[in-house]
Amino acid sequence: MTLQTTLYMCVAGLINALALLVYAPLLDGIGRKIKARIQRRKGPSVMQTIYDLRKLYGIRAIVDGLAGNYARYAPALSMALAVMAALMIPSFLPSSTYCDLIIAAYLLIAVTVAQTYASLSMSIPYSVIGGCREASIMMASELCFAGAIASIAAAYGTLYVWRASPIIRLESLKPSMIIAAGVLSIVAYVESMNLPFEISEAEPELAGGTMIGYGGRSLALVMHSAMIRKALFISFVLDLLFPWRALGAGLPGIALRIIVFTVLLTGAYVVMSMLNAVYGRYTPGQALRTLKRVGIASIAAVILASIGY
Amino acid sequence: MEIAQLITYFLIAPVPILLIPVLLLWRKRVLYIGSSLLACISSMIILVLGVFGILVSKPIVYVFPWFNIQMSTHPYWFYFPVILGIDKISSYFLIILGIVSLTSSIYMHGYYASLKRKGEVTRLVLSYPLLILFMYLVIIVQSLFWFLVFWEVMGFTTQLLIASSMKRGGVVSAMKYYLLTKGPAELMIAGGIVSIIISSGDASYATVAHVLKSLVGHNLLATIVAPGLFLAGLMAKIGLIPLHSWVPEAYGESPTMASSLLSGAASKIGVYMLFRLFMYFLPPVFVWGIVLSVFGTATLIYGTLNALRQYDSKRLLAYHSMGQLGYVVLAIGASIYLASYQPCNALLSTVAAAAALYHAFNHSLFKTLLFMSAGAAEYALNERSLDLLGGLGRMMPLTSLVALIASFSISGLPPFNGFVSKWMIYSSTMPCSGLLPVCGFAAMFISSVTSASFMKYYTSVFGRPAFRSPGEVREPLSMVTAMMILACLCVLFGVAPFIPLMMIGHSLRGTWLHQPFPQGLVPVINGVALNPSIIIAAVVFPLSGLIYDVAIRDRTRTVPGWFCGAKKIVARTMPQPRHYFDEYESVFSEIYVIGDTIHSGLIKTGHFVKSILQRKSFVFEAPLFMALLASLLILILLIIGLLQGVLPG
Amino acid sequence: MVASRLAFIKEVVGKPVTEQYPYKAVAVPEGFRGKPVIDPAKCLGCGACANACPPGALSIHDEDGYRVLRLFLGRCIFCGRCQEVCPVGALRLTREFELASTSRDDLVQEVRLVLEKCSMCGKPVATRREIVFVEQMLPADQRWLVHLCPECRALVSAKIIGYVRGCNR
Amino acid sequence: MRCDEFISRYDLENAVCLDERLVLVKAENTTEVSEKLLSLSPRYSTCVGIDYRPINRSYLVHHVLALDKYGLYLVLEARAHDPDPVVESITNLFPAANWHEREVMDMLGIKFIGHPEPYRLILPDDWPEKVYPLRKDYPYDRKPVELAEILERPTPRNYTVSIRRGSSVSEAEIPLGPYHPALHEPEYYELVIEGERIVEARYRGFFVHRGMEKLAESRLTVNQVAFLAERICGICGYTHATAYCQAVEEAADIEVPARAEYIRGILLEIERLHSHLLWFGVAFHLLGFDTGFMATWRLREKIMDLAELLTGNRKTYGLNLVGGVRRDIDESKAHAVLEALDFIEEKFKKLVRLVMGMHEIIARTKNIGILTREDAKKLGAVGPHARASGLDIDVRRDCPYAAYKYVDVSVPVMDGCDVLSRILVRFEEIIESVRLIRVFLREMPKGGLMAEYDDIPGLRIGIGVTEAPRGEDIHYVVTGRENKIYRWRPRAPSYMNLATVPHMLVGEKLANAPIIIASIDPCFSCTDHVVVIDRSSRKKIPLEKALRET
Repeated sequence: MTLQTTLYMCVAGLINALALLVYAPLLDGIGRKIKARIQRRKGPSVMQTIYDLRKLYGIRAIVDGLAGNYARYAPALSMALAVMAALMIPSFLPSSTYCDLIIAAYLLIAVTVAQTYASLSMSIPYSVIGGCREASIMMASELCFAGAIASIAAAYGTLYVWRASPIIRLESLKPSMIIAAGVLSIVAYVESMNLPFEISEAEPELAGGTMIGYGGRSLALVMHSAMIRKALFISFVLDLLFPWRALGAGLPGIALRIIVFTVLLTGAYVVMSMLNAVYGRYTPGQALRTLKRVGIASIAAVILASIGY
Repeated sequence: MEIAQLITYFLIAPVPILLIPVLLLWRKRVLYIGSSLLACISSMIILVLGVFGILVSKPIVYVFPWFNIQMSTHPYWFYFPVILGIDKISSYFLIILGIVSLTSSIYMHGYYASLKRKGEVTRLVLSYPLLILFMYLVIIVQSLFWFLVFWEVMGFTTQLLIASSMKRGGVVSAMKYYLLTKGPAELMIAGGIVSIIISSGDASYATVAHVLKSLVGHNLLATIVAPGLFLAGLMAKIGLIPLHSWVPEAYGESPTMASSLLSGAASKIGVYMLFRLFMYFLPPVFVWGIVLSVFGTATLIYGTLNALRQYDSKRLLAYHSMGQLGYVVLAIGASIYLASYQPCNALLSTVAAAAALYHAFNHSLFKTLLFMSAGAAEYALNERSLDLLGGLGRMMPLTSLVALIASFSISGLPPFNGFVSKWMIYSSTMPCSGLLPVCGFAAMFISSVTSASFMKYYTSVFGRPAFRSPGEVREPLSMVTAMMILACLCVLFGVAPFIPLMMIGHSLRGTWLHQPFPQGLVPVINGVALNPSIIIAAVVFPLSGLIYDVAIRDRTRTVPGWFCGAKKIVARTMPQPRHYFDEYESVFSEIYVIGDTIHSGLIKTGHFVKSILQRKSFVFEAPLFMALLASLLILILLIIGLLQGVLPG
Repeated sequence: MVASRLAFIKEVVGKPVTEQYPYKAVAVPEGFRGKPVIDPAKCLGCGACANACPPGALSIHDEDGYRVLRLFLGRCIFCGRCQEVCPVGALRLTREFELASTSRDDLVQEVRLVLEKCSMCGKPVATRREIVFVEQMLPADQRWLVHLCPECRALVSAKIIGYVRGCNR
Repeated sequence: MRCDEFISRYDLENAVCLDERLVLVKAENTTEVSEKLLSLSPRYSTCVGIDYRPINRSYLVHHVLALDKYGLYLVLEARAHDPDPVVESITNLFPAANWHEREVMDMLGIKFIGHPEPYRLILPDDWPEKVYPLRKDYPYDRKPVELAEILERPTPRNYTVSIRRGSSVSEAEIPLGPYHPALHEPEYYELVIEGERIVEARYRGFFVHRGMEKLAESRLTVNQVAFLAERICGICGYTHATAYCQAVEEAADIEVPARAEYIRGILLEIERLHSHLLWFGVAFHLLGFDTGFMATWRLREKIMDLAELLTGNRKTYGLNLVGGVRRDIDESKAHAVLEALDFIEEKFKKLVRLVMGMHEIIARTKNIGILTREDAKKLGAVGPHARASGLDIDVRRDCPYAAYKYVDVSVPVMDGCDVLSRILVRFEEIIESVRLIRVFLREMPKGGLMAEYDDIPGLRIGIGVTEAPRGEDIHYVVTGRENKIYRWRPRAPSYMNLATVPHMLVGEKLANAPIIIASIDPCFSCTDHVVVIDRSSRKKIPLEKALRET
């Protein structure tokens, strides 16, 4: 790998990270707007989430006084991890060509893990229960996620995202890859805290759940990193599903990619918030059971892929 | 004089550790300082020897000439000289042993204070140095026969160490260990060794390695029987299912240094022998690849999922060390599988082997560290149940910091060391066909379970508010130092993987892996190998530090938690760690069923142990078992002799 | 299943119903029970409303020659009983409901009516309006009685009766 | 059956008949009589303690029992004398009497011998001993003090209900309330959980005390109390007002004109529609299904507009006076109502059909929060809650009043005993009340709105019962002299239903707790209104001690 490519990777990664820092909250705002319109409300402006974050960043950090030391540091860590993931995972620009599935997956999970450690260290029962639910969901969705990744790796004999994508190739159609695509999109939906899977912050019983121990700037950091992670998860799935190389190389290709990617990402958010609006909330048991079914499908995908289908 | 020659004279250097028991004659302070000092020195020597073994090019071998039992000259009869020596692979494990024993010896000094029972210190001081010494000997011995002998003694001392706190639990688990790893397992190892010796005609590693390669394929004994028996025995030692049931008790009940030493070093000796057997003695045999991968996968699934259910800090860690060793064994199996199965990329088999060694090292580091942190918690609150621990984060900031690092490492979070080795395991198992992708998938899924279960461990020990204040708790300097060393190594091995990879690259020479460890695994920029974890570390640590510094540190306002306006005593409203993942366990109960059936079978063994225990103390049982062992050994010899007669070649 | 969700979206979706309330006025129907207002021109100060008012938002008392009817909207429950019982329709409920105010005094209405003094003893009898109102209900020859306070009225009428009986000493 | 027949059939000694549906039984030995009455399987309705000392130097305790299948109410009278009034407790015979008797203990200081848990129920823990706010010699505007010495006093263990099944090695208590997103009014549930499973549930209520009874008995006149009664509850206020007026009308034998009764009926049903739609919204919200919540409340808005059109106010209608109503419904209004009803019925049916097709909603309500028929009967559950547990009771049919005398009401009953059947019962009721409103509007006779009557006779007992949206709402009135009320005791339906909640919570998952609590459509302020004002700021500290002690 030459020096120019390295430089390009760094620059592209930085651009991606900066773009996501702003665009992820905006996407959240769009989602809120869509949901409001489905509920026949006018709803807040799409900038609302950004306003909220700006306000929260203005307030000094607040944290549960009885929590462990780690809880104070966690927001910073999760934010840093989110930014790292943004640098690694190709989103707007095809940044790092050697970002492999494992690293991407681990970085995406790491953000959640860093936050869950914190919410379990709080002295507030709601936060702890929320953390338990978060962890359980993570374990269950990781079953599906690992299955999808393993099947992709087995099917194309590589771990590099850019080599594996698009995982569904019309010239050589593999059933396992179709399952994997489905599983991936479901996991992305679940991991980005949508109903009916949004149980770790379930307002009726947990009164905010995992976030409850934080306020002000630390809350802003936690929320912001969660949004970035959500956007990244979706862009990771998009990277794998969409045939980016068909867009061609060079500047026009990149420009085209930026446009297409933005459209796809926003579209994904619109669809997700529409689904979000027409579902009730699962109990943890139901959510896990649903994910278990998906997990079985993903196991099937792995087995199919490993025997070459 | 050449350095290799020089070192041969130092092979005996760690022996002075045996002086430790003499210190019992002096006052307590002398004993405490002296013993840990001596242990440290000899651990240092072990470490140095290991490093030299890596560095020097020629293998260091030393044969005791005057120790040969000359027998008659019948073709099957042979002689066993004592051969001590250090080659690449053993030096790698010497380094592991050195680091673990060094840190736990430092830790020991602070830990003495929490040994209150009568005679506990004495028993510890008697058994601890012996264990270290014999582990050392088992590693450096180069003859299968003497390996068996030292192995026996090591097992015996291990058992003494486990039972050194004469608590009922400890003694029971010691008996269990005894029954499982001494009774059947030792017999199998003995059988394996004997059949190897018979088929190869010599006991020295060099010859064995040389001869077996030629035999495999057309000699049933050398291909199936010998490795099978050997493997079965080692499985018990490492704690693979179904021979695992001693692990949780032994690690859980024994004093902290014992458990850290056991899971940190003793289990690695099993791995060492496994590695030597399958990577040095035997050529890659497809069947063994499959067997090892399957057993490894089964163990990591079973161990980790059961760890999720535990609420006793040490037992949780014990189950996890089962799981992590499962990863190691899976990697070894994968390496054999890849080497012997054509469609796969042979380069990956090297990666897998490297991953095995790497993960073995990492596991020694963070598991020792975790056991030490659990020991520190026990030291502070004299409590092991996660339900009742808590709030140590405020009282023992350093301990909580290192425990956090260890938890992140074992969960495989980038950029810590666990991540790199796990990453290597996945990237060698996943992108190929057949069995391995399924194993890799299981491994990756399980690593998330690991992280969840360490969320539970860390937060319930160090995170939540304390239930009952332990008064003035200070973390002894020695303990902190020991843990700090390990934590630094965890970070170092994560951030700079090329250090261990360099060692591993050396150690893998002499195996049947032909191409050296590939730099190409990680992207190379202008010839510089660039591992992602370096980048991640370079971004995450400074960035998070910066954010913390700018946004949070000085400006944080701490407020009391919110309980819906019902002000409560915090301790009573906290959910209990033992119930954290109830939902998950009930939904995924199917996975548990298999393990539970195995376990219930092993419960019976436990009852048997109890019945023995109620009759006599385990020590008196030992000779009896030895006699039994010897007689069975002879029996097996006869059987195999007959077998040889029957078999071709 | 997906079909049902889509059907649901189709069912509920439509143009937003959010009302930009403070910026856009909200229409209330005829007969809405809003803020009560007292018409000082009509009020007699008879106190029937204060009598009927459940929360005691309407109170009545005399001070230096005046009768004061006081309505405190802070207590008012907008039941409209006052409107019902008022003999002259001086009290009626408007359709106004935006009563938020920064000063308590904005919620108070007061009517001060001149009190008629008893033509004999000079004690206050009732408000002048009330007296006028009663006068035109009475036959002409009795109207003068209205200007007396109850005690004097009793005294005078007793005297008259005694005089008629013709036994005055 | 008329009550004189009733008395003659079950020859009850010293029973008199106050009017055609109210029997008064003077009992020397309460338990004996009530044991005899058990054979009629009565439903315990309420218990009223009266300070009768100004009249005959004794206290009266009136247990009101409902005999649904006869359409009768039976008042069981027990006497107690100064200085320390004592009567027998009948809680062992009627478990539902538990709270009522404790309330009388708190408010009038009448001791109940043999009460299983004679703890303080309503008064705050810092209320001084031996101060009984509902006694006649206690001025209504006095506030108790002496907090200093009270804080010394060990606080009584006053969880209202505490159910525990199974045993748990390690327990964690999750406070649900006093201020919690799931509860829209200050109440306190303490859930002992293992992981997600609730193993024990404790309830503490009566935080929203407003001292209405005392106020009504001391300061207001008969017609003013009607407006106070309407303010007992923000949702079902009109039914309280109606019940009160009916009680007074019954006590004073006032004949309400038929048209007024029809108008009352229409408004009651409109109120029921409003209340049920509101509940549906809340239920959907608690199930995390906010779109359904919005959709339901859009329909509710229509009902609010109707109320505004008919009464001049969105919620507190303020239309009742003793003897009739204050406003008429003319043709144009009737027409508007009918139009709105068509719209609402059509939309709502479609909405519910769609929601019932959503698997997660069904999964979260089916077989959740089971209350068996036996428990429901034992604890005296009322209203849709009871009907969902298979108890076929509805005041509108069993003991008809207002316009229900003239039409027959169909009562939906389900025996799912779970949250789902509570939802379905309420759905059926919405459809039914739409039908009823149509019938009422069609058959409404011409005529006056107010009955002509002169002064209310003193010391007459009257009971007004209505079927509130949440169940039987009973107002007990003893009229006083010079146009006042001597004793007024309203009992809201939630008072009976709240006692059943902990029974439903135990063994469920934590995630289901909010919807289970909401499934009885609890109206806390309804329940809590009946007590003397206290300073809520003081309440926490002793509650703490109570919590720590248990």
